[in-house]
Amino acid sequence: MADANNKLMSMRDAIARLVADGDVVVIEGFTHLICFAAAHEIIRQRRRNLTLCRLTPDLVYDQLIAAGCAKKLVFSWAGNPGVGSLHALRRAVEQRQTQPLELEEYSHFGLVARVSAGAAKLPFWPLRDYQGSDLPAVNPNIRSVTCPYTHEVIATVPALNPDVTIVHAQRADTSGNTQIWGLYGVQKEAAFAASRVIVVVEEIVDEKIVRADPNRTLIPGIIVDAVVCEPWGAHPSYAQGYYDRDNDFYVEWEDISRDEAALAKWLDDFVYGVADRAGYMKKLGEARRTRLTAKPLMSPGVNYGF
Amino acid sequence: MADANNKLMSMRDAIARLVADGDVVVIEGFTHLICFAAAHEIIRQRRRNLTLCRLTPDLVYDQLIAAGCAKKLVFSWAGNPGVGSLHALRRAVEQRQTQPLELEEYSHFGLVARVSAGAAKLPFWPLRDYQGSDLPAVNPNIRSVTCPYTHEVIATVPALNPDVTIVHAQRADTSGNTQIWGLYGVQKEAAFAASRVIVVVEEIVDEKIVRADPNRTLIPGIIVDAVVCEPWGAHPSYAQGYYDRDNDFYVEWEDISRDEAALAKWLDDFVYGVADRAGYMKKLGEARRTRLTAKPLMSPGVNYGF
Amino acid sequence: MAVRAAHELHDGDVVFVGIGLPNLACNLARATHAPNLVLIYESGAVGAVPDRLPVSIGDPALVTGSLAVATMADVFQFYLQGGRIQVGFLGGAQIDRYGNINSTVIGPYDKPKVRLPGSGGACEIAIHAKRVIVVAPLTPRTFPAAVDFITSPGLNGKYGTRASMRLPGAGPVRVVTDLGILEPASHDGELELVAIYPGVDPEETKKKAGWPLRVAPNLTILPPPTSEELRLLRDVLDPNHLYIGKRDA
Amino acid sequence: MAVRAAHELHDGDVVFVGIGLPNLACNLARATHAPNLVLIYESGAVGAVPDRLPVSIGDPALVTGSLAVATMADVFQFYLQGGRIQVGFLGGAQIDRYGNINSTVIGPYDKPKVRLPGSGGACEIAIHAKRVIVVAPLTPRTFPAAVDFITSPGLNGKYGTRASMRLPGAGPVRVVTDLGILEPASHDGELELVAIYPGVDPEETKKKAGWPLRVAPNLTILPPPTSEELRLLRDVLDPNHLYIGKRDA
Repeated sequence: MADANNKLMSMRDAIARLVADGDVVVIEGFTHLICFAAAHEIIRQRRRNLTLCRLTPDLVYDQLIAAGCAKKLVFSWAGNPGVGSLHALRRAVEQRQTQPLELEEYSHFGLVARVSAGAAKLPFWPLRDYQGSDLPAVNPNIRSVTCPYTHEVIATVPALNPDVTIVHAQRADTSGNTQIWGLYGVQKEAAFAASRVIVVVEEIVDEKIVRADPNRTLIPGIIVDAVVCEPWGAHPSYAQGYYDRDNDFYVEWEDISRDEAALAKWLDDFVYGVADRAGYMKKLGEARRTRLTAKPLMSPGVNYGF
Repeated sequence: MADANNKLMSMRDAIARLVADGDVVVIEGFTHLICFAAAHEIIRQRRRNLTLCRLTPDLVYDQLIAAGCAKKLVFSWAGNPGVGSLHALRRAVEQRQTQPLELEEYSHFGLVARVSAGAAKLPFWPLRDYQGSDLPAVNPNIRSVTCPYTHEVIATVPALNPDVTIVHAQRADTSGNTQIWGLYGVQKEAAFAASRVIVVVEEIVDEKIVRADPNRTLIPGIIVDAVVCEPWGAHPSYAQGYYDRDNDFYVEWEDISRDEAALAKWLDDFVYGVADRAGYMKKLGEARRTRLTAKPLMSPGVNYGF
Repeated sequence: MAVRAAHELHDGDVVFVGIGLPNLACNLARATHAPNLVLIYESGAVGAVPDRLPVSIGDPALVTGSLAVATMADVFQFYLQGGRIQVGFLGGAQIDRYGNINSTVIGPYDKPKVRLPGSGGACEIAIHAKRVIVVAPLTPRTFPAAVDFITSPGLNGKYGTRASMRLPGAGPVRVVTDLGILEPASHDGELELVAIYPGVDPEETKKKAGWPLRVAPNLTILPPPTSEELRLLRDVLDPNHLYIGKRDA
Repeated sequence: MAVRAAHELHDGDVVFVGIGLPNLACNLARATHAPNLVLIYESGAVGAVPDRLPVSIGDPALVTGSLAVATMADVFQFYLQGGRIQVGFLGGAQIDRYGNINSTVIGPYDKPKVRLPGSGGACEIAIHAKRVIVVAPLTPRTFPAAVDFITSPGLNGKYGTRASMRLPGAGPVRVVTDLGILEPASHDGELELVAIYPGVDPEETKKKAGWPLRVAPNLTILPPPTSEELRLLRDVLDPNHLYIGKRDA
């Protein structure tokens, strides 16, 4: 990047500069910190033929699939957590359209191992998994090595090195030093595995805040290309300490996504119909915002003195 | 353990119950949080034929070697950090006594990989390392696998699963839920890799303190067998937020360890000659204690609310 | 089912918990006979004490006040593969006579009639957890003789036995249904009816599986849930009856 | 040497730092031409800004006020093996004509005359860092034609060239000594004298290596340290002259 100390840009610019048609894209966050704001901007900018990778496609990829951005999906659990199905995804798979969605399927452990290998720049990762399962039979990328010590056969998965990883976080400085608390998911591994990294945060903080508690930093600025400040950017997922998960919306999605027309209208209203995240939040309404805003529950500090 | 909620015991009991002659022992901590208190109790209880594993043997293993506790050393950098040599270790290697010390040598990355494999209960760990080095020629445990995807030859090291790992930390509750800040080293991996885990802390805290900031917990109580409260237990290394590294002692060790008689006298005075850590600290004197006590520099808290 | 599932848990067990009924069963067990149960969610929350019934396995209520938060790499490598998990709960769309579980597709994989969510952590939980407890309603549709796709290995099947595959965990040692409990026979691992709820007819129950369901000679009648258990479930743990109907309790 | 080493660093470089002179060189570079240097210590401190000269690479002063603390598994796997480190500093007891470094033993490995500390992170730094800068005094003892043990690979040797071994980093591209600077020749990777300090005699210098040291045709005379550089080193960065004598500056 031009200035190592200021990578701040708008979501529009970040997506325009760093996400291209045909890219392998990871928007991670396991239930926590899923960057819907970035997905919506990708939809607005009409990116196409993306290979979307995530443990849990969740609503965020169901929306990208419905909007026609996806060519392929790499995943390990494709449901609506606590609710049921992802209907756009199911339609794409069950009633194979003109251009069907390609699937590459793992278990959670397998996909976690793939991003770990990618982050470590190893070509594969070993794991004790898949014995007795049909998964290897439908995924030729699940292979094995023989241990040079015990001669056991150990399963392997190939490294996943996305063109771009988008990570949502609570806060970062303008250099991209990013701090996360609450659930980590595979955000760190996904960021280190990528060629380009976009960090989207609830708050930009002074470098002093980061340096006051370095153990909270999950992603160092040296691997970050763009920093976007997008409050509520993870809604309807959540950001610990900022806002709660919007479980009602996850339930509403069942009906919205079940009906193609309703889904198209939702995209028109909440994605195409708004200019940016601020517009989305305005449309969402003050009441929901108020209901979801996190209550304060501060942790005590620790002593870094010596 | 008898009571999952109270694993508290004295260092004497912890070593007596959990460290046996001939054990493979890991006392980790990279410069930070090295548990000298446990090593001194092992010396007092005259354990023998131990296989000692550590990235940096440091003074802690130089003392165990001098006291005749060690049969074998597994390591990656055997110096006195910032000072020079570990003379007890050098004597054992250079002027092969009646019972010479066996050495198994890696690089830091290699040994980090060994404990990572141990923690993951994998028989080996792959790493891109050792090409062009003589290390594999002197260590038959450094081997390789062929990547099932790229067919590259990747180096491997075998899992290290110690009988017992001793971890020093800032604080834990009585169930062994252990919180560390500052340098992590390989404390987490070494603990998960072990059959038995002893956690030694500066402070026992109420479970509420742990639960108030769960992201600080590095080692969960479910893998811990004993919790020992031993303030200043890491001296002359340090505990971030509690006391500084005693660099003067590391320098003094150069002369003490160079002379076998002086080293024997030091062991008599500071290890055999005291009953426990309290005795050691008393002998060390108030002045040094005061000089090393950490100044307060508290980090701000974060919001765990939702 | 929640009550029966709760009874399968021992005090001090480290449990890999899913959402819904398993979560409810764990909380019931903690509130009754197993106060030292340690709940671990694949999302990384360790020792969670949720102050509300979590709707997703990543609910913030699982993090706040927990003992530790682990990266998912640590959860799967150090906790699960590391052999630190005693109990795993699994459900599924199909469970066959040997406890193999399908949560991937109904119909052929390439042209599925129904595309299910897939494995998530189920495959590795079935392999590594010391004991697996399966919870599912006993119907011919849910318990066919053979599953369309093996997502998670059971006790026996086309790939061999757990012993021949050297799987670290014992697999599905208990299947808790709405009519009774199935257990694998020691000699061949086939699930058989070992216990029924009061008032359930064993002959009727035999017809609910897609294979000739064997009934254990020592078939036991399970005691009904205590009033205290029912009170906890209905008034305290699931006041909005999100997961329990009358029968389910 | 500290000043010369500092000149080898570019602004924005991510540097894997050792203790002593390299650390001093990094701080000098940060104070002069490379304010955006990011210092990473193998101990896990990232973006450290030590307010005192650290005596060990795990000094608490490296943690307090740093940008991040990483586990050592992450440091070696994600940062170093991950290709995120531009510059690595190495020293050694012996450096051969191809930049192979020995920090393991003097004499045979099994019966060493001197047992040195060993690799530490040196072997992997030599393999993965994009550029390696070696700092050592130029004497026949330190620069023999061949080393007793190859701890860290240089540019060429019995195992092949870096290209034939497909090593990710460029290896020791610069060797900073007390008399001048050595650089590997592009055709065979042999270290040759490319620059000397003012007042140093190249003919004398040639005798300081254990092999016939080639002198580059375009041998340059290095400018003396600026008074500002000397002031920073002596008064600010190393006030107690722990690492610099007069000559070393």
